[in-house]
Amino acid sequence: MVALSTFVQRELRLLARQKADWLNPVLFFVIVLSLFPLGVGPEPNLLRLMAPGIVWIAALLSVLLAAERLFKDDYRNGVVEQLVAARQPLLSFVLAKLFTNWLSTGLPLVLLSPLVALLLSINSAEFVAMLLTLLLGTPLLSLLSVMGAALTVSADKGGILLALLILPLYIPLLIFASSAMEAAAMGLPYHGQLAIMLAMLLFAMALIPLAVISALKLNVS
Amino acid sequence: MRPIFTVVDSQILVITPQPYPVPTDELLLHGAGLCCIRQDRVLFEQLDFRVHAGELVQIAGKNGAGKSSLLRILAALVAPDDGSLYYRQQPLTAVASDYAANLCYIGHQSGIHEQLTALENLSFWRSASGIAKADDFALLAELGLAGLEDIPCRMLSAGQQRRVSLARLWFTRRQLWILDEPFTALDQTAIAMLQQHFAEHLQQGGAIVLTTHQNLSMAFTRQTTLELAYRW
Amino acid sequence: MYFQSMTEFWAMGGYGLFVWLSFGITYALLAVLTAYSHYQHKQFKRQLSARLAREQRVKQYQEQVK
Amino acid sequence: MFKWLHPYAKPETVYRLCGRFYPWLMLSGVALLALGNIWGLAFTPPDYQQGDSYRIIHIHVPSAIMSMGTYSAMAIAAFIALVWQVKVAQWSVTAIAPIGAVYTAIALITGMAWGKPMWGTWWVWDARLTSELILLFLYLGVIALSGAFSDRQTGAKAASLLAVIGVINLPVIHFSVEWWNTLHQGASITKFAKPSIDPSMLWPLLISILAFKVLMLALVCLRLRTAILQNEQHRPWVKALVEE
Repeated sequence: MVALSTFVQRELRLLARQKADWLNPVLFFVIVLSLFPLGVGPEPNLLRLMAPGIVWIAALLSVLLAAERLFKDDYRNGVVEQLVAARQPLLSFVLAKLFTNWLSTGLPLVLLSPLVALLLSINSAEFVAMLLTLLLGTPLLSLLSVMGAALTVSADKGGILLALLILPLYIPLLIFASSAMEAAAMGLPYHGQLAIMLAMLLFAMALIPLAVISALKLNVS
Repeated sequence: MRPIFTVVDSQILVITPQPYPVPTDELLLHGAGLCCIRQDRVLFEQLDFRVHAGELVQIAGKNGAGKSSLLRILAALVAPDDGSLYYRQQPLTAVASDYAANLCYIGHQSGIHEQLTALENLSFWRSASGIAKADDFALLAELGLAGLEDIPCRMLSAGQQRRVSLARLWFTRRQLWILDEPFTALDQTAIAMLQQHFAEHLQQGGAIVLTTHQNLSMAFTRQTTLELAYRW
Repeated sequence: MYFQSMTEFWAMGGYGLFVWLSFGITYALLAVLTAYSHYQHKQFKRQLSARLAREQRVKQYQEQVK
Repeated sequence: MFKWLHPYAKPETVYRLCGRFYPWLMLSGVALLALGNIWGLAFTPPDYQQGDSYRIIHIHVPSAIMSMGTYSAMAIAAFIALVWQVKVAQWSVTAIAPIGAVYTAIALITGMAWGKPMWGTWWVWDARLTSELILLFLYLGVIALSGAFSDRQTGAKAASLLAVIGVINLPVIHFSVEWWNTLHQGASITKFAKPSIDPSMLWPLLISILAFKVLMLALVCLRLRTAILQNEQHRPWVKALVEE
């Protein structure tokens, strides 16, 4: 493995220099969340009922927003191409991208969850469930969106295409995450849902980096 | 087959290229019957291509003749539509990792991230090619970039960016260099310096494949020119 | 034939709209897909022969110039 | 392992084989569909619960089964394309995807038309309908991705990769939707029951399923021929073919 740390360092440095890349999606998440009460009315019970769906759909959209640009710069300036030619460093590059993508978009969502709980009048039991599902779910979300971004990096039209690719793959995560939050709201155990989410995450962690590598390879060919 | 240029992770501070084995005429890369089809055009077909150790191969031709496409095939980025490649007499697909470990490919795009400084870009490529940290200030100064080391590369001119990109050639220990338009945007002194460096690399048994529009101003001991015709 | 008359057959026991809608749309979609695939095939052959003719003209022109 | 397939994987051979099979497949597909549907529509007794509306089964079930079957066929082609780099397999992925999308659309529309008299609304978030909808998204993703690149070859490769990823995910999606459905709606919705079907109804249904399968093969032959021509347009045999 070629020095993973230097790759991570490079990505972090880039994030520090291009703050809009990760601040905008986080801001977008908060905006979407605050738009929902304006749309459906500020009734606390209604909001609490809808919270799981709202949180997870907003999370999906903001992560997709961040993922779209993930490989664009490095594709345009030839870094991807030259790393593919060099073969060996490609895995480190992909892992660094995945890790920093979660760090810059998934982690802020986890950190913002107390704010979400306030906005959507969620009680403490549900909040814990939301925190846990976000912790387990956002890495999976990052993995999926990075894969979509890698598949479409040389495509003529990005945006909507990325959403279309990711959407069906994202559905199991949406179902189990929101069901865990609903179970928590009703005072039921939700270990089962968390276990399934963990299983999906581990499965994705094993396979998706390989899919990303082959996606990058075919995009430079 | 064991690669001759193994990457050694040592703590050297000054770049001392490892002495290459005795320069030989060993056939490094051989393409037989290569064919490339892009979009709806046959760029070339039945192309035979040989690169020996110590040889510089210049690929010339008009825009759109398929120079870059040929380089991308040679760099194993794209599979040829027909024909096959051999690295040291072995099919490339069988020894792909060995080949990649002995190859330095710099494409049409520089591989320089504009938000990073010259130093950061260089140290990225250093670790990507598995080489220990060294004094990049000296190297950049040698390339005429003194005082520009820690400025984001987007502030540099096109020629300066190209120099940062090519600085990799001064520390890489790969035997085969594949360079797409290395002279673009460079001024006369930089071109001369680069050619001087090419000569040193060839002397040590390295091999270079490059595309360029202009003729090389320096004469190399072993130089081949391949002219690609534009085809309809 | 299970039905007593043609009218009864078309009525489908009161479900005529849904039954014939489904069957109609199915046949229409299959027909459109088949026709479109045929059209694509023909269209491509036309394009290709046009391109070959164009290349022929270029060759002729180049030979005249020589 | 696939060595014996290689001579047949030559594009020109595949093109000729497809051309030879296509008319027969198409004719027998149409004949089987006519036979199965007329039998099912006119010569079987109505269901004692659903009346004559159940006759939609003769296209809904075949299209639903074959929408899944087509996806697995596409995924197998994609797998072969990725692992053995067989170009014909790559092109067949892009040729198959629209057929699967049309089958899925048929399954969805007929499901809705069946649901209206049964449930009183056109759309219910029933497990099978929802799965079909997601399957449609998967197909649309493959189609959109294959057309999103300026280079046709890249598009075909990307579509193959996506098809393989999709088929790995399909069981997960299917079971999660099923689970979600039982969680939220329980037994309040009567799903499409799987009744112990009377043999008199079963035969026309089986014939219709076969008809959809044969039609799929016919359409694959037709579309693959176009794809082969598009990708091989520089080969002498294609030029000779067009010029004759």
